[in-house]
Amino acid sequence: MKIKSFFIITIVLFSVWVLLNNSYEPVLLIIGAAVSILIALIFCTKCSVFSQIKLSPKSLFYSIAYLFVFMIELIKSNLDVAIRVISPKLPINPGIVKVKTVLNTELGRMILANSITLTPGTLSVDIRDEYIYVHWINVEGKDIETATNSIVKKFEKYLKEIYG
Amino acid sequence: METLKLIGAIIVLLGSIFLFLGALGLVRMPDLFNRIQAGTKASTLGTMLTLLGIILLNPDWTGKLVILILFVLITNPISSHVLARAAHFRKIKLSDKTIIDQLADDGVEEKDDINNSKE
Amino acid sequence: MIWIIISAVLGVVMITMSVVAIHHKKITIAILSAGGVSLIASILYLLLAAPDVALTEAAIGSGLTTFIFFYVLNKIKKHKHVEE
Amino acid sequence: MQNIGIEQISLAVGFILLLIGIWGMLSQKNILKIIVSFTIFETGLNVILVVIGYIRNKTAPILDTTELQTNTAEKIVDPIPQALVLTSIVIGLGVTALLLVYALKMHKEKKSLLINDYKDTKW
Amino acid sequence: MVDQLLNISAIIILLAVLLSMYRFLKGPTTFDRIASFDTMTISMIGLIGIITYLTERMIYIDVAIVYGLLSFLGVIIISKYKEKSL
Amino acid sequence: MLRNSLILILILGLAAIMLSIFVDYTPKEKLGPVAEHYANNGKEEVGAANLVTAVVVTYRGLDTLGEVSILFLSAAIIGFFLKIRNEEHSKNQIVIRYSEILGTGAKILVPIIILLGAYVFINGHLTPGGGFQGGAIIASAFVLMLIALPRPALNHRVLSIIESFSGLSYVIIGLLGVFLAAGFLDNQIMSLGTFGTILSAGAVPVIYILIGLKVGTELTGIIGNLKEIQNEE
Repeated sequence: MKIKSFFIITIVLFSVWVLLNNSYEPVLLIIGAAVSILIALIFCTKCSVFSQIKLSPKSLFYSIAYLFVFMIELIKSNLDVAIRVISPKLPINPGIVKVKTVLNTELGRMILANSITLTPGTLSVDIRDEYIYVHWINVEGKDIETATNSIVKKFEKYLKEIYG
Repeated sequence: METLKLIGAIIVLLGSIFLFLGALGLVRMPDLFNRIQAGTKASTLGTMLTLLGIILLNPDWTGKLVILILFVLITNPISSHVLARAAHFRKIKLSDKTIIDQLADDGVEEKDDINNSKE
Repeated sequence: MIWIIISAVLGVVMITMSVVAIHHKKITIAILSAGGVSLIASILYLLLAAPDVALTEAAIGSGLTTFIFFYVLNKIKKHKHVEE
Repeated sequence: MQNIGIEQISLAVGFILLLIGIWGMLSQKNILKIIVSFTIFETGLNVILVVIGYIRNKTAPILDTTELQTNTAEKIVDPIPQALVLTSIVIGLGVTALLLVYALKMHKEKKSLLINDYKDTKW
Repeated sequence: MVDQLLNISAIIILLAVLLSMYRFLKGPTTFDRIASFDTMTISMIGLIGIITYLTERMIYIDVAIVYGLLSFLGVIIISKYKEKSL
Repeated sequence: MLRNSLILILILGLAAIMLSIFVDYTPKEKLGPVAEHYANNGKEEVGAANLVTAVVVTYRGLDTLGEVSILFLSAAIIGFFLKIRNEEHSKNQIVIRYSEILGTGAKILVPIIILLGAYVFINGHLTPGGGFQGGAIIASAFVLMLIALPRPALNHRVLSIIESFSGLSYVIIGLLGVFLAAGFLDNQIMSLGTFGTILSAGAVPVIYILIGLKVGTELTGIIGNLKEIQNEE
């Protein structure tokens, strides 16, 4: 498990290095590999965050699908905000509701919370055990099931496949 | 080539309009949480679109701009989450239109730092 | 022309923020505004063709100075709380 | 004044920041506010120093394109004030940190942040 | 044409900065000011991008990356201070 | 009231002086002689694409050594001020409201930020930035770690070992310049390499890496000391 985490973090750091330098000279690649391995050795001997990713073709497919769903939601959310801001009457109906999630890995929960923050009219305020508290700009239902169905479900089916 | 540049410039313009709408939302919304919502969403998409347009304008700079876009995409929601959490902890008044606040009903949970370390 | 407009707006924002930094009652806002003055100054350096200085001002002048301010302020506030 | 450029505007901004910083340092009573004014003073000073090295229509002294590597002196701004300002910012951080820790110590002794309460060395 | 569009975008971003500045001056609570500070700095990253294109120096993007990092950390640290858990 | 009006008079006087300077200000048309020498010969003499780096590390290298020692001195004085009563390390920890999202974000971001700092000081002779900026970015990564994670520990021994090692190496490289090249801190003790690639400019990248490590550990030490006193009493 540790070796997998170390491997993934080295790959991530190395790709960040290559993107930053924007060139493929062998000297640069060697220095980048050395620096990435050094940082991964010093700072990530204990971290388990990256070992939660499932490496399989299916999860890759789901990640790409998730990215598309997320982009569409992000653009919808911005149009929504734009309409609300421009309209003179400010049609808002805010409240803080509680939703339930079945994800139990740290990385998956963070990505879920970030996605909730960037989708139409919702902002994750707090996260406790399996509940996420969400500030909703236009509350449609006060009980947990309704809120969960309309806020979380659309992302969760993808994230469950990727992070378990 | 010229059409690509024109498309890039239009995307930059679109991004700047979203940034402007975000700032407008910041001014017009009635309470803090709605302001944070408007500010975060619009400024994230606005910055992403602006940088995307610059990638189209000059494809040589792709690497650093992609890093910057990913960075904004990760950090901006986190910072607004932390801000909203701190504001709720300090009991900032929600606007009068608010109909429900389940977090306040569940009470403040004082967590000690020892229990939470999963390592 | 565009450069003059950008630098003039940035200058106005900087001066307003520095006045806020000095005359606001809350010390938190004062420190935040001082950090903001530094951050905007770094864009001004960029316009003045000094990217090295801009990077230094963003990383050191705005970043670390603000962090040290907040750590010290937090310690002072806690001390006061114990006293009361 | 038809040839007004960003250097004049930046110089004016630098001078105004300098004056605001001096005003704050002299008129404020709270010691943390005095340190905040000090950082603003420093920012204004750095802006003025950078403006001194600026030459209109020339670019940053970093020769990363081949076009800049011939006839360099006609294409770049002055690098020396920039190097000095870099030094000044770093030392400013050290001085600010020292001032703050000193303020922390004083607060521990006197239980007050107001400068009027520190009367020991006044004569 | 491209340059004119970019100039207009830069001016719109400056208007956004001024609007956030209004909220910064007026905002009733400290948190409103922090939120407006956040929006202001994020908008400035877009401004740096436009400046980079107009001056055609790629190296300025480094400044934008560091800028984004520092504004994020500033917001985090002041929120944590207000939350009394620094 | 009298005091305020005196200050006002002082400010007005200074403003008058500055106004006269401002009116007389004429923008520069061309570089001064020293800067012109640096601009035309810097490429052959130093080999660094970033001329500001060339001035900071080589032409004005002694000033940089002084700057690093001032920073070291201030870090040491701060440590001395704060560490004086560290023996009776009382155990009433403050309650930290741990946020899971921020914690996970910090775990992802800290290595990337440290890599960014390393990039800034390794490429100091080609792109903007250098040792001081890279060190400050690394210190910011530690700030994020200290804020976000529940119980981080800084190992001050390792920090001081890295700091002393890099400071010592910096001075030794400077002295090598006296024996192998033209003078103290001369960078031609190694070959200059091809202009504009990462292995160019002789000893400049090495010096900047050492400065980066030293400044990073010093600033991290200051932040760590400030963090530790939060838990006392």
